[in-house]
Amino acid sequence: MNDQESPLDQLRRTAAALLELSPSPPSGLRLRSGDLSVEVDWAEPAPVAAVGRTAVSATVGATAEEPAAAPVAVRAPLLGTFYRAPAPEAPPFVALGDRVEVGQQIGIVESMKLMNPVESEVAGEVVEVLVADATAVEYDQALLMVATDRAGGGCAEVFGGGERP
Amino acid sequence: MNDQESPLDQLRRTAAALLELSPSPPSGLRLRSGDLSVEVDWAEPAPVAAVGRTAVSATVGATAEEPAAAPVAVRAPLLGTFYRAPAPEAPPFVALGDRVEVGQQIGIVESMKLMNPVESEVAGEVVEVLVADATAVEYDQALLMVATDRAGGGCAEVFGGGERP
Amino acid sequence: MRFRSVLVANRGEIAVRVVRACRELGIRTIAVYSTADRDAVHDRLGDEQVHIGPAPARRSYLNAAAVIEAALQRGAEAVHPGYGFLSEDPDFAAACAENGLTFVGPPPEVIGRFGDKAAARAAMGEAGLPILPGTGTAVEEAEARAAADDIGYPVIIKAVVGGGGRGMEIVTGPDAFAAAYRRTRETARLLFGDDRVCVERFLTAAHHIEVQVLCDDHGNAVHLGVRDCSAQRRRQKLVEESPSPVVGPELAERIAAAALRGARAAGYRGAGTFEFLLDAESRDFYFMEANCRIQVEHPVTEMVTGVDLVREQLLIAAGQPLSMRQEDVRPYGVAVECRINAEDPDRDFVPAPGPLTEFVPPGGPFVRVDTHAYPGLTVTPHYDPLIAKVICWGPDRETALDRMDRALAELRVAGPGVRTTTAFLRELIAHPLFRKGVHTTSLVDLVVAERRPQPTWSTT
Amino acid sequence: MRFRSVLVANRGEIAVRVVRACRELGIRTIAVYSTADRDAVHDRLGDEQVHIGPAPARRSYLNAAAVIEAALQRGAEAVHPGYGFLSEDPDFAAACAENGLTFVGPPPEVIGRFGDKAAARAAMGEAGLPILPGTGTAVEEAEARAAADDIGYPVIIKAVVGGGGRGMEIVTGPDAFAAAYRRTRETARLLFGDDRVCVERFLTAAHHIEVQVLCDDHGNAVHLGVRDCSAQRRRQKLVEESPSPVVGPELAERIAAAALRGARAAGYRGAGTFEFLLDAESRDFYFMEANCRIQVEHPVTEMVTGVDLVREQLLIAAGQPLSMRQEDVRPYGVAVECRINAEDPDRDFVPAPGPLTEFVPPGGPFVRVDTHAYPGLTVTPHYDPLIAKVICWGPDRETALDRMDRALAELRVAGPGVRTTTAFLRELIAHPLFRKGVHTTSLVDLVVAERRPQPTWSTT
Repeated sequence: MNDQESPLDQLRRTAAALLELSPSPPSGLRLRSGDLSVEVDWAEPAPVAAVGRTAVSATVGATAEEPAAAPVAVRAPLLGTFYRAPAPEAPPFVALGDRVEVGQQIGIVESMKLMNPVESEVAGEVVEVLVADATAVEYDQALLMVATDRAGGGCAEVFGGGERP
Repeated sequence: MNDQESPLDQLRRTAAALLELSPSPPSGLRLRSGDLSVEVDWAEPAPVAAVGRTAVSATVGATAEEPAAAPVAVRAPLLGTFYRAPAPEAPPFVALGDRVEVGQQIGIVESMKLMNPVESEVAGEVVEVLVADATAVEYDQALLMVATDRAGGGCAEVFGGGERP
Repeated sequence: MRFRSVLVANRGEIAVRVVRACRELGIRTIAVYSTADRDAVHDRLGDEQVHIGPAPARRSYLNAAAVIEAALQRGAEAVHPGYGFLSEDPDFAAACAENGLTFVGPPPEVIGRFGDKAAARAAMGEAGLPILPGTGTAVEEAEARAAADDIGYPVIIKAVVGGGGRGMEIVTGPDAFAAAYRRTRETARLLFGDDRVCVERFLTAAHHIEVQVLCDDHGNAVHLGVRDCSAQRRRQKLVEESPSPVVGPELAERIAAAALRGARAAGYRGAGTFEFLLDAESRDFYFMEANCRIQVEHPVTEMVTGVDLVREQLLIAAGQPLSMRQEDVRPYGVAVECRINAEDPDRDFVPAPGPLTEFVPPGGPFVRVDTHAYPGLTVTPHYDPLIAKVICWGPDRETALDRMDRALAELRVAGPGVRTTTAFLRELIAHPLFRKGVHTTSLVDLVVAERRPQPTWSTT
Repeated sequence: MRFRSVLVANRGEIAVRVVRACRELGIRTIAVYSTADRDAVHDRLGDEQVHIGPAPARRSYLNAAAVIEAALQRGAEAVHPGYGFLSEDPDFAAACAENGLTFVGPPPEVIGRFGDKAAARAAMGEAGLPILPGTGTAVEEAEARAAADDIGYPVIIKAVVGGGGRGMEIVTGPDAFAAAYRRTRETARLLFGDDRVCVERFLTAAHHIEVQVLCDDHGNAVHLGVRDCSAQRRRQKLVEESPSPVVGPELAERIAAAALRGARAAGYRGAGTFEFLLDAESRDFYFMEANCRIQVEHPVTEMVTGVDLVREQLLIAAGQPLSMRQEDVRPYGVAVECRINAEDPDRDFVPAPGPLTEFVPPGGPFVRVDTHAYPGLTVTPHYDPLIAKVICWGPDRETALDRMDRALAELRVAGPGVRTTTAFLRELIAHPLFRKGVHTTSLVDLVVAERRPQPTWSTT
């Protein structure tokens, strides 16, 4: 063994070795460094736990292997009715495949008869439109997905965005 | 065993060995290094069951290294008052350091004015006397500890003795 | 005078119930447990715990010697037997007395007298209680046949020492009598090692009505109204309520008066229940048996009367007079109890115990939950499958039932292999016959038959 | 007529309470939640859930526009505001009406009238309710001084727009008046941007007595007896009970009659509470304020009367007449409520929220628990620290308190960083003054002072 090897490297090397112990792909993977520690899960774990764990490992995986950014959601700034276009007949603010810039209006949320513009907080390409025109939306509901230029967006999405305390 | 080997490598090697104990692929695997420790889960375990399994694998690990048997408890067959000697003045049935055989009487439990002999289920040396003469004991309470000749005893102790369902 | 310490010779929800009453009276409690319950022992079951034996009840909870030895060892002054197990064993009650322990229940001879169902009915008949026309005691075929003829069919032939719905057969006409008589004796011999049988009238449509009584050592005896336990499956009660939806105040008074007459005649002491069958057609009622213990369904009576029955048991056993006179008992509203069992209604109510990964009881206004369960408890297969009782009160029956449906919907019980009767109970209390309150003891079989099996992964 | 759907504009235990009442009435419920509560949303809070805003209350639970938009979006017919948040905001009540939603509470103008404490007292004084001698409205120094002299010391100087115990000062004699007057105005200006102050008599020893009233749209008004909320810390109630141990039936009747007179004069509708101070020496009582909402402590009234107050609120708002007349209200026994807060009594009641790794509520006879908590819930620091209410009933006060002590001992709440007031409450209700029932509003400070801080790793 090489003494120069960092704790994290040891952990990663060990984990890699452990993965070979089972044919099936892992469902969870935890390394630690305080006192070392490696954890691997295969098959389906408890539903609740699964969500959290998969999400995290996903992030680790993402940043480590492929630096390409996960799409980011543009979310409703308030509860109300979402409109994709400035007027019934008008073309939508943005369509699938369009490029959006930070601060660009992508829609309107009407609440108590007030029209509130919805602006993108990221720049990139619209890869998915999640809400149809004139649909009721909740606060923080994802309206459309943008493949951002910056990897940073990936984390925001993984952690669900919004103002989760 | 190679002293240079890192704790983590030892753990991994042990885990690999443990995995051979079961044909089915593992569902979970935890190593640690503070005080060592290996945990393997197979299939989807019920949360409760998991604990039990861990305990077992831990012991398996233990017995693997040092085959010396853990002392076994001789337990009260019923609730009542425990007497170490046949009569107030008489010497105790067995004393610390004595050797006991399977079926040998080691004491009496009095219940509802009936005297019930307590016999050892194992053979070996009395290494600890846990209950003083004329003491109230519960069902299944450990009375004294015997260092058995057979390692088998270890398991009985691991599983807590008694008639745990 | 109050006891300083009481040993609770039981387990599960009723042990918790007794401990609660003791704590509210400042009484120290000693719990006993078997190896099967070792991991389930917690301080709701007692201030001290004693391991009295292995899982099989006969070597632990039914082991009179171990229970009494434990009581003596821990310095208990009294023993509360709960229900089931040793609660109606006259020898145990006597052994407690011989060892200087107060048995919280009737005198041994009273327990013994009511233990022999046939003798009990005869005695209550003499005391003036209405009893079903029948031979009362064992009869040979010819005599039995004659009895059946003048009782009038249908009749039921049953083992004198029988119980729990086994060793009995209903005969609808003379032609079927002889064969049924011989079958029943044979069954009785196999089941109970005693082939004596008796014959009595069989009621095709009946309501199960019972009266809660309290009697002290000072000649006071009061009743706390009637309970209706007609929702039964194989004589196991599933839903109980007080008062009865089919018994008006006047009839309730007459049934209660009969129960008190019987209690006085028998020299009863403590809390007891007198069970009657009410003929759905003729509205005649007949004494069936008396239970010399606290009942599983006692909370419905507590919720309509405000009387703590277990507290009264403890005070009565300590020699105190009743805390109320008959005129102080003023039932208000309607209370309903549902028994949550770890059973699978979709597989003929087979026991479905296991570890509880989730247990969240219902709560809020006029809802009571009696349970020993908590998240992490493993429900053992060794004993009765009752894991919780949900009791709801309302000013009227409809409100109480709406509340019960809400409460059952709130209850969360889940764990690997665990099923409960919750969903079935919601269907049962929603059934038109039950809602109307006109159901008889045959309702549950009807609902079971009507029911389409459905997978229930959890009761939520 | 009943509502088909109700939006519950609140969170926590009171949201659960309202949903329970709705479900028992067959009403569909819509819950609203903030981002802080996103992980705590479950179906006990509503059949549907709507995310209305971020953690800060002003942008979610206090955001009238979002709440109304949510109600319209989900087709709610009515909005139940619970307590706190928007429950006493006349503009919100008006906005509901403008948007075709029924606000479950009094008319906006009534809420507005009682919102101005000084104006409310003047109005109630005119209606014939006794009020504390005082200037009522704002006064300049000279006039205030003169008023103080003929009211007689001690007097209290307080901000007209103040509340929550801030912006007020007690003056024990003439010499201290001038300085105190100026200090209070200055404080009021800083705290409320309004430096108007008034002067009134200060009661050195008083009991907090309040009356629960129900009024419908058909001219019916009943009271459901009095509650005693004298166990307060900094005007936050910790323990409430009904009836009051210091108020006999005759006095209770007089206070209740005063409350009803006030309710009628104000054109009140729905469930309301009229608060009075009872002078511990003179036994005179004075109207303090009226709360136009359901109160945290409403369950004690429910347990002694059998009336479901939230149900009545919903029926009244739907235009139905009261389900009872005054003579139908027959309180029985004594009920006590303890508020379990996630606070650390050993560190001056600093909030101690966090994830609940363990939550096991008490249960059994005559115990009620209202809570939104369950194992796994994370108690958020964003809102009020109330995690559960434990309510116990008994035929008499001693039994109710013995039961409460038993219930609090059963309650299990644990989690990293989590502390609760449970242990403190047990000490409080065990205090001789409380047990005797002679405690005044100063009891809690006394107990806090007497108390030796002790580490409480969990409340068990």
